[in-house]
Amino acid sequence: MKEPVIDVTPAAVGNEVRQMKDAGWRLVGLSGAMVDDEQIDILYHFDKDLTLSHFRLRAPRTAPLPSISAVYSAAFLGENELQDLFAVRFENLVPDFKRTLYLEEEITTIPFATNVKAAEKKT
Amino acid sequence: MFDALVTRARVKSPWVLHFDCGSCNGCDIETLACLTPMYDIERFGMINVGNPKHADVLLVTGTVNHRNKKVLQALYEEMPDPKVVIAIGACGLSGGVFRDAYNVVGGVDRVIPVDVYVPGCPARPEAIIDGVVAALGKLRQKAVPTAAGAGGNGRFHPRMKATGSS
Amino acid sequence: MSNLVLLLVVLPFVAAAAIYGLRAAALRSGLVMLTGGVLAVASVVLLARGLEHDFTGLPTAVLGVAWDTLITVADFALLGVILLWGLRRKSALVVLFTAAQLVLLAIFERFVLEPGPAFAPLYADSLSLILVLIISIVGSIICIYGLPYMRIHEEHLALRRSRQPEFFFYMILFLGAMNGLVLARNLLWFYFFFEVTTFCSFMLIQHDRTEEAIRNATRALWMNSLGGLAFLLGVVIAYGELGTIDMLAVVQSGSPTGVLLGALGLLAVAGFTKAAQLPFQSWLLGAMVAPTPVSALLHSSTMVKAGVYVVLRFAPAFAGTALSTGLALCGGFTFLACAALAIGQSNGKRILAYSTVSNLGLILACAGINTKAAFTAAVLLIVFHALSKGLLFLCVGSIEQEIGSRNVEDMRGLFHRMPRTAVITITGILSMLLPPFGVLVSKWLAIQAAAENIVVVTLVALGSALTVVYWARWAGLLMGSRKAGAPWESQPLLTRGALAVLCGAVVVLSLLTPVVYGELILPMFAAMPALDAAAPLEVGAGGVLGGPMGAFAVYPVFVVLVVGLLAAVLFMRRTGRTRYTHPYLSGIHVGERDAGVFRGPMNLPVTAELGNYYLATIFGEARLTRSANLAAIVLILLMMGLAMKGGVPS
Amino acid sequence: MKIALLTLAGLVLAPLAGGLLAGVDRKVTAWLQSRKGPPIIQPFYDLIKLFAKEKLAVNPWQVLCAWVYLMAAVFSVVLFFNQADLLLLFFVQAVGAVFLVMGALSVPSPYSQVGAQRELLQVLTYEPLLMLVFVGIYQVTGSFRISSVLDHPRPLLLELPLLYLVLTYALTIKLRKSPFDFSTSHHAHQELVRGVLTEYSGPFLGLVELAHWYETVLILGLCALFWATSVPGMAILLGATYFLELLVDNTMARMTWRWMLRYVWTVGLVLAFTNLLWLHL
Amino acid sequence: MARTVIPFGPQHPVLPEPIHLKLVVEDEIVQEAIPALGYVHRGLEMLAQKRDFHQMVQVVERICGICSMIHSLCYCQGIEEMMGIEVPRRARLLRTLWSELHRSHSHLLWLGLFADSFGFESLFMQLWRIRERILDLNEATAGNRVIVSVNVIGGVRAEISEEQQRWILGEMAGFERDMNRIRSTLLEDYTVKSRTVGKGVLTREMAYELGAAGPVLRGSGIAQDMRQLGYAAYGDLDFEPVVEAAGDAYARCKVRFGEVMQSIRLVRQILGELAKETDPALAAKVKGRPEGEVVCRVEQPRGECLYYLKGSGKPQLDRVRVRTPTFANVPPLLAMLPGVELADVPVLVLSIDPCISCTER
Amino acid sequence: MFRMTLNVLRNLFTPKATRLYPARVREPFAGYRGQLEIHIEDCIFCGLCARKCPALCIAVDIKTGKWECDPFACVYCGICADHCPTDALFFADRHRAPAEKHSLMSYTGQPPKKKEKSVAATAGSEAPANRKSAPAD
Ligand code: SF4
Ligand code: SF4
Ligand code: SF4
Ligand code: SF4
Ligand code: SF4
Ligand code: SF4
Ligand code: SF4
Ligand code: SF4
Repeated sequence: MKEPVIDVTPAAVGNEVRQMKDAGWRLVGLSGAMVDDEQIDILYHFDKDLTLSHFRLRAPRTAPLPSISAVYSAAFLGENELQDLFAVRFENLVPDFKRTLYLEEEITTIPFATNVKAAEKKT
Repeated sequence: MFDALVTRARVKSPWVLHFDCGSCNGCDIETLACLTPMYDIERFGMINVGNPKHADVLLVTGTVNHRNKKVLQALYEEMPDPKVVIAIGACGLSGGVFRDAYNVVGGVDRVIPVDVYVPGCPARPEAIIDGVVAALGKLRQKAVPTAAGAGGNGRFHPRMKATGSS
Repeated sequence: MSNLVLLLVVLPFVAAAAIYGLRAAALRSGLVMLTGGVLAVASVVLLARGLEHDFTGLPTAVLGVAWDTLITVADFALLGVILLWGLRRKSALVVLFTAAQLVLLAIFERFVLEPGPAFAPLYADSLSLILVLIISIVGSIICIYGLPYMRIHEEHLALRRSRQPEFFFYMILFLGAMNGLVLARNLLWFYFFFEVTTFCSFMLIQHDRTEEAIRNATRALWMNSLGGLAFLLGVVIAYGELGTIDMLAVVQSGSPTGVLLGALGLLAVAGFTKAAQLPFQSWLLGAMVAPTPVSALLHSSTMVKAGVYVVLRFAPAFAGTALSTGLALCGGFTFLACAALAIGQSNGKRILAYSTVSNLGLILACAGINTKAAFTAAVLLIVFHALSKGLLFLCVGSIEQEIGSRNVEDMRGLFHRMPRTAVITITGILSMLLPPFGVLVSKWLAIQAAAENIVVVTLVALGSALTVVYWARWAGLLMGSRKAGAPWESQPLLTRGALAVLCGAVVVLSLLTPVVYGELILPMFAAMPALDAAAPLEVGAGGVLGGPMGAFAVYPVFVVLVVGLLAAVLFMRRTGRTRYTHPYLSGIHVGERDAGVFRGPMNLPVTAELGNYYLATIFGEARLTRSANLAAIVLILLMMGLAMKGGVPS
Repeated sequence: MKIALLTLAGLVLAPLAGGLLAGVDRKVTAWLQSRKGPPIIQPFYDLIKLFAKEKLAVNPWQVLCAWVYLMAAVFSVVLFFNQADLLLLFFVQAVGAVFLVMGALSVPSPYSQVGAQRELLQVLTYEPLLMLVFVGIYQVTGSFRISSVLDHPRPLLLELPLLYLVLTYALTIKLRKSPFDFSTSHHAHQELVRGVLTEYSGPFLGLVELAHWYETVLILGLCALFWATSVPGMAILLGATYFLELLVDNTMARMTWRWMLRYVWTVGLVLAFTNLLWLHL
Repeated sequence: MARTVIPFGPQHPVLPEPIHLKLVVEDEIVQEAIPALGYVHRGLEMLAQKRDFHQMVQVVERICGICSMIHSLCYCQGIEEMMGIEVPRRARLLRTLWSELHRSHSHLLWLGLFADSFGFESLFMQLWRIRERILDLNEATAGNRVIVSVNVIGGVRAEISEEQQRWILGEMAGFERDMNRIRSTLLEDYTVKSRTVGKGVLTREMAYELGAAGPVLRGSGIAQDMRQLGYAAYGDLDFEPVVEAAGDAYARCKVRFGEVMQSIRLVRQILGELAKETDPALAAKVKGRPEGEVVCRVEQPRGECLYYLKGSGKPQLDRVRVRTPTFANVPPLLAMLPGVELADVPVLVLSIDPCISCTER
Repeated sequence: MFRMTLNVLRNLFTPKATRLYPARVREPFAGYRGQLEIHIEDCIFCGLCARKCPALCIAVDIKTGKWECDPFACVYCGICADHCPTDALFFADRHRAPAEKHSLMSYTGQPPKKKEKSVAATAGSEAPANRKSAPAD
């Protein structure tokens, strides 16, 4: 990516994101991608006056992650989507659709984590 | 005589319910365009009623997915007989370009019986009009299921012989 | 004849005393039913004897004491008791108004009143007779309904010691007092009975002795004491002008002076308080804490009618004066304002209460219009309102005992639980708002009568439209579906009987409107030379009530609508082939057909709750009451002021 | 005999006229939108079709209410043709209005319930206005009877022009045209689906539709009273009024009932009052 | 006060797309609005792992049928950036032209639906009638009315002949006249204004904080338009973002109306540039396979659209992630619903120009 | 309101915009991708169309000479026709008619005998993806 990418840790992401917000950055969105069978990349895209900047949070998919919905309330949609598609879990996410944002019971696999059954669905 | 009148009225007054069953909007806007001055399907007595209880024709666009299939089913059941279903666009017909996506069940006919299929991506308004005309032929044929089917009842329905279309 | 009067007025007093002494429930019930039966029969017989009675043959004394003296003593005693209650409740207003009455009465009796020409203290014309019928028949039905009601009521409250003797004591006592009131010709007697009703009402409102009940009862007491004071003052001033306490003499005095108009105005104000007109409506609203039979009997079908009765009685005396116009405006305004306030209510009894005040306002407006047509409208409205409203209160009482709420929102789909009561309630509600029911005939007449006065007719027009809102939505939400063959609700026989009889009476009497008019109301005008000459209506062929301004085809409308309704019911019954389905819930309904549940966010089931609009920002009490009261006070002051300025014809 | 004939006329001609008018309405609306539009007799096809559909309902009360609505509408038209009392006629049509609302309320469907509440607010809006129109007629002719209107030598329009405007407000509300089409609209592009009519279907919707035709005729009849002295005058008045309705329908957005209450009550009452006052001058 | 709970959607006549809102109203004032999505979710981002990166062009194009061409444009630009492909200028100009045609037809469609949301049927009819002009242009130039499929990686598939260019210019004149005729109704009519002015106000701060995009953001006074990034040929064109300050439904409507007029001006500029462009090349050659990560943004009619693409040298991409404008505008919508009248709910829902199909993909 | 009145009145007095389809059919624009068709005799069964089709709706069997396409799944994008080396695939400018039943477009032709090998070889190798990216028409 041509824009700056800042690596953040799960412990620090809340703080860092808040600093971005205080510095006047707009949260454009969140993207998720599997790095390998365990690790997930969560990218936070920020914009200020048409320039982009990204955070990269790399963590095991199954570990609970902190939600930034308390900082940017609009992040709830993106985080819920990540929960649906990757079965990651965000803590203190409001509102938490509990993996029902898109998915019905009929989908028993985790869409983007191939070969993993959605055991933890229905939490 | 009476039968003929009723049949004629049915064919002349198809009220449609349009359900966007997860379409990309392409087919929807073309369906909606049918209502507008250029195509004006009200010429055929068609009204977009938006309420299954008033509808005779169900227009379905889009791919069926696991969530909306329940809605589709419910809407179909809430329509009074006789009714016809038109599936519109590659998505409604088969799932189209998304056929193998994980949340795609497939075409409309996976959930409810479809009378007419209108291909296209999106199906252009003329194609939809053709589809409606074909559906009216079906409607003309539809004898009311007196015994069979959940909702069948015949008090107001003159029994009709399936006289074949047009 | 005199025996009948004794039965109607004195029997209830005696029976009440007996009931107070009786602790055995069965005996008490028997006595209540017996009294009720006797009253009903006596009233009918009295009617059968003719339309005009001048009870000259009445014994003037009992046990050697003159009736007049007896009444005077009782009066002072009653005022004393009220004063004591006032002290006990620490209500300065009650004490003030009652003490004022005591003093005024004492001065009047001792120093002012001089023996004049003798006249029989009781008198009945068809107006009185109509009220006697309502009191004795509807009142008795309500008392009888009260028997099972109070049993259950006390079960709910888990009282250790039944307080029913006291309850029925006041209920029955009240019937006698009401009969006395509407039969009185001597204004002091009139006043005495007026005060008895005040007292009964007070005792019955505070019957449950909850904090709220006590507070509201005290409010009722001071407002009605104010009315009593106004009444007494009116009588005294009228006596000063005319030198008589003969009601008929006052009514027929002709071309009143300003002072006399002032007196009549005071009497009207007394009527306003009793009829809970703006700005006195709050006591009636508060009275709804009383057990429902009380609301039905005192606060809708009878006692509050005493207020309009007073005004109607004296109305011919001020026909054509500014007082009359003022009265019409006050009444019309109350009609409108309380109809608006009713829209803001979800508590069934409060809706009924506001509607009662509103309708009484319409009656008073008619009294103010003061033509024969208006009078007819007023009397018809008294009759039909008493029936319908009595019925509705009983319905709400029964519903409340079954579902534990008097909030109309909780009555949604009541047909499911209480099909019979629901149907009766719907009938009752419709009888308040649609043809062919009697209330509508009176409204029709009222509008015609008011048509000359743009302001009053506008008030009435707006008011009736508001009325439609709160009734229609209530009736509609009672409907619902029920499984075929499910059993009807069980109810105590007396409850069911009372509801059925009243409901039947509403329907039958509506059909008989032309008869009621021809036989009861028309003769009344003989005694009212002050009013316009022509008969307002003629009973034409086929039950058409026709006048110069229009015609209401009672029988045809009745036949078409009722037969039509029955036909519709038949059709409905024959909808066996109909497929019953879910309501439309955007395609995501789940569960039972009639449950109205849908699949909401997070796939959770959500009930599609339903709620009426109470439009608090437009019709809420908080929004309206203050300004409405202010406006009413201004109107009343204006009315009094105009009246005092002396018989300026409007 | 005369009564019987007039009654028959009301029974048969009114729905024909109403249906035809609905057809013309749709055609002209289409033209105003540069569309071809359905055939003029389209409403009859619709009605026949509706009656031939499966009977679908949520509960029997609905059915009852639809019947009573129709009956009241028919009866008020019959009363009109028999030159009855305007107030009586008004009350009878109110039966229909109330039952329509009750039918909608009997169903546990938020759409029809909200529609019913809005319908009530519409009733609340037009009822007093209609009543004042009748009062105006009374003040001019000295009676509430239609017959006396017909006997009146001059068109009422001359004396009650503002009240005629007030009547057109009521007409617009009753015809469910923009800006007052919020309790139910002719099609369903509305937040309430079809409001009070959402839960009616098939033959029961047909009943309501038919009743609506009768009502249209009734209220246009009321309009016609304002130029009752000449038949061409009547025709011109009705034609112009109806065209104006269509124009208004096509040049205005749907408003909300809060606006309606505020606007129609003030403007309507002021107009009515002015007209009544000037009668007295 | 009595609550009424309304299931608004998924099938609802004023919502052309299936989305559900659980609305709690009292006296028709919205107290609470909770959304439920998933009725259009197909899972098509996953298809990137089943189709090669060329085929994906057609798939992303069908994320949404309204600004379909702009989706594929963004995707193609992302891939081109990743693979270092230089797109011929003619292709860039043509892409821009079709983008603007899409913007016009999308905005017209929206203006019509917006009119219908407050029950102005004839205005809806009028606007959709005008819109057919653009669809004819699409069909004549690209072979389909709606989903034009002109983009391929490296350029475009279709050329616009000179004759066609002249015709487009003529159509633009007619289009402009039609728009001017409708302007006063749409922007000044009393009934329209009373249904839209002051409805669903989103302050500048709220809009920014909630991450609003496109006309919603610009309607709240923030001049941000991804076209300013200068992608395709926008860098060569002269335009300013259309901005309104009020932040209400009316302001959003005004922005979109302004953008239609802006599109007309842009199309004229592009046609002028096209006439000057001499290189006939329409597409560059594509060699190799995409590898690396890229984030690419374009301005769709509904606002900023962001693609995150990740490839690892296989014919299939590892990840295609689309963050669409409606996705960004849903939180602002939810913020403006409480407190409004029920009748305004469709107006406000429409005012963000929702495209659920791209929100859920 | 006044401006809208002018608008609707103009509509009333000018010809209606409605195209009277199906009574009158408009001349299609050149290049409209109405429906996919094949001159099966030109097909060399290279399978390129099947591999390029984003909807995966074409099946080509070089052994039996069968070319099949599912018109219900086809999204009319024209990619297959773009890539067809012999231009056997083309688009008719009339939209595909609605159907009451699902049916496949199924054609049998003569697979080239001699060239078979080289075809297979090239198909298997990395085909230049964008060889024919110029407009189809
Ligand atoms: S068929 Fe094509 S246009 Fe229609 S919904 Fe599917 S992808 Fe969209
Ligand atoms: S529910 Fe009724 S009966 Fe029971 S205590 Fe309350 S008022 Fe009395
Ligand atoms: S409801 Fe919608 S479709 Fe029907 S007339 Fe009104 S705007 Fe038109
Ligand atoms: S916002 Fe909607 S119209 Fe625009 S690209 Fe996304 S889906 Fe298509
Ligand atoms: S909101 Fe826009 S994109 Fe979505 S369905 Fe409506 S018109 Fe189509
Ligand atoms: S047109 Fe597109 S979808 Fe249809 S067969 Fe060809 S490549 Fe496949
Ligand atoms: S690409 Fe052309 S030649 Fe090759 S198989 Fe397909 S149709 Fe036949
Ligand atoms: S080289 Fe490729 S494209 Fe050419 S004929 Fe052979 S398979 Fe077809």
